[in-house]
Amino acid sequence: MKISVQINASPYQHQTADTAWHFIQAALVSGHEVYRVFFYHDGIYNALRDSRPPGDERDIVKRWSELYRQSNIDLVVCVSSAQRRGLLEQSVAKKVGGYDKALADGFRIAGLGLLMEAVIDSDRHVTFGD
Amino acid sequence: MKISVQINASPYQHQTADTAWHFIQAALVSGHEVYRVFFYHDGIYNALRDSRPPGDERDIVKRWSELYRQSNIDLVVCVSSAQRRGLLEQSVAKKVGGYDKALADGFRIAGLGLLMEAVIDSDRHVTFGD
Amino acid sequence: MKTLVFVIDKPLHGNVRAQEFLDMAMMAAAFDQRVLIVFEGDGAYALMKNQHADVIGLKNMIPVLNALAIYDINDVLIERESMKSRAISEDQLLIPADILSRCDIKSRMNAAGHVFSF
Amino acid sequence: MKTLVFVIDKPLHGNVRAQEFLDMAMMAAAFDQRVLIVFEGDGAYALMKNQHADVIGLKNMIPVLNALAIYDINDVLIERESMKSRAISEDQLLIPADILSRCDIKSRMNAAGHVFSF
Amino acid sequence: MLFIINKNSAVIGGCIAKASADDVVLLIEDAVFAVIECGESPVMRRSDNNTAAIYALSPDMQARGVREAACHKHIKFVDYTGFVELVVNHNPVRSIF
Amino acid sequence: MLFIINKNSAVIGGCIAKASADDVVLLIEDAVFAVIECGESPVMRRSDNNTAAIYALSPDMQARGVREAACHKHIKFVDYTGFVELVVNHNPVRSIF
Repeated sequence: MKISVQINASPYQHQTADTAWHFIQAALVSGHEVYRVFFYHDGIYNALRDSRPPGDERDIVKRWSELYRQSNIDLVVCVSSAQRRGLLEQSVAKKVGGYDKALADGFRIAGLGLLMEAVIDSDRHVTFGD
Repeated sequence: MKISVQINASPYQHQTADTAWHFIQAALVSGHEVYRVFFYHDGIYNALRDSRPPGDERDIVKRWSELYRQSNIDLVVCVSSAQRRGLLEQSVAKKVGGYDKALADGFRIAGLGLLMEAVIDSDRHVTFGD
Repeated sequence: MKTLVFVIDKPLHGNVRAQEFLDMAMMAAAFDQRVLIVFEGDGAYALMKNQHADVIGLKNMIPVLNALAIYDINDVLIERESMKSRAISEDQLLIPADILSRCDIKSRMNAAGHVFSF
Repeated sequence: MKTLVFVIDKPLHGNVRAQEFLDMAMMAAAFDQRVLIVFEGDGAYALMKNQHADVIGLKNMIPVLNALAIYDINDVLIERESMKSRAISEDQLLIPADILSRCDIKSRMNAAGHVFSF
Repeated sequence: MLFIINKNSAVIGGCIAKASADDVVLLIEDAVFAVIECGESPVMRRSDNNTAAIYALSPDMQARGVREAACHKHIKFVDYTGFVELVVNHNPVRSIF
Repeated sequence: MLFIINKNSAVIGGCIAKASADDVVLLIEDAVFAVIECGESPVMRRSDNNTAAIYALSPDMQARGVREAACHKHIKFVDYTGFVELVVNHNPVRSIF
């Protein structure tokens, strides 16, 4: 089955990112396709490259990057949610003198249309939030 | 009276930053001293310089910077909350190749000791959260 | 074409999350999906008249709610039981909405392709 | 020296907010303040034995709770009513805590210099 | 003690039940919905032997279209300046999220 | 319909009351506390003419020290793989925060 996932909350204030990650792993192991993970609202903070949790803790941002490396799952950060909250798309960052490497590896920034496309094309869409 | 404020939530997911800002304005107008505003937990996202909300909306990050310019209130971002979530202190950013201008004007990054100092030195400490 | 239900079960006020949630509904309409918006629980308060978000510098959601019709989103449902227990009468509603029972709303949702929440 | 109360009224699990909250309590102790930790409501669950946060890769809070005593934080209170309505018995508690009534806890808080919550 | 509550949940009822005569409960943000006189209101559960003052933040009421006329009779209203005064006049301050 | 609930609040009771025989309620994260057999449990309010299956996510129970033996008899338990199966076998999926 084709499953899409949406993440609405920041990585460390709630368990959201953990639950979603475990769910995705289980879906992959069960042979399903995870079509896209869409980061919306405060979920966009999951993509901040500069995140540096203490060494004895799980690194949520890095875990997403590894998920992309291993499974090539499309990790999309909503452009308008991101821009409002301080994560700029590379070309915009260059133009306004912001951080042009803000996005962690494996993520891409795009519009809400990609969420709709995922919802329409997938058999299931599961939202995780705070 | 000497009042300190603590902000525990991100700027746009909840009303937290708005309520705190109005409270601080009213405290200043009433002749009280706002000794320090301490940004903790997801509150650290209030200090992301690259935040670019649409033009017809309040700009929460800029509003904090203006508060500092106008009233010189000490705006302190907790170093460990910030580092975990992707906002690095300048010297650390330079060392690890991260964003060394991540912090918006008027904020400074420091340890939890400054929160304790504020609580001990102030007559009141008010926490705003999600 | 899928039927996509957007459930507003908490107040819309005081955060941009609500605004971003309605952006999703309008994007769904722009993708020619069948959009249903459901107000229930404390979400029913979102449809009350006399909201003045500008008083505290927040973005006024009323134009956004009014814009739903422009996007051809006319299926706006509100749960009768939620209105009743919150003392909200029909004449207090800001935009036209079908007042349906919990049971009827549940049936509509059961038939949907997906249910969004925030 | 102030008396600072740290109220844990929600579960400690699944987020670093809880961990950061206890960091504050330990910092307060390091600043030689009188620290009181209160567990009430669903926060009472935080003191239950047999927690295995590592099962889902979360940081284990048990060592942090055990570390409170090292920071000389020995005033740990838990509300009797919260334990009762949640069927938590004294022998299920992870660390030593004084079981007090809602009313007694309220009196202790009233006398505090500040009450922290998260 | 000053209780500051920002959500419309069962917590409000519990807090009012616990409050004593010299306590104050301030409802802000979405908690202001609790003061509307209706079946859902957790503010109803105030008993007579419990006389803690209950305040609602009026700018948050205006933002949400909550009219004073629709509220329980015993509710008092403050603006942000009144909020500051409540903080100044009460200690400790306990925020409940 | 599959309801996914992640908080231990009154919402759980309302949701179970609304659910019908072919619905499933899955309790995750802090919502797993609701399945403990005790006075606070919103899961108690299940009536006999309401037979929606209620599941709790067992890894979240283990993380919190909630033992199966302490739970209501009618609760079923799933791990993340079971969570995925519930999603696959039910449509629509509604998350409630």
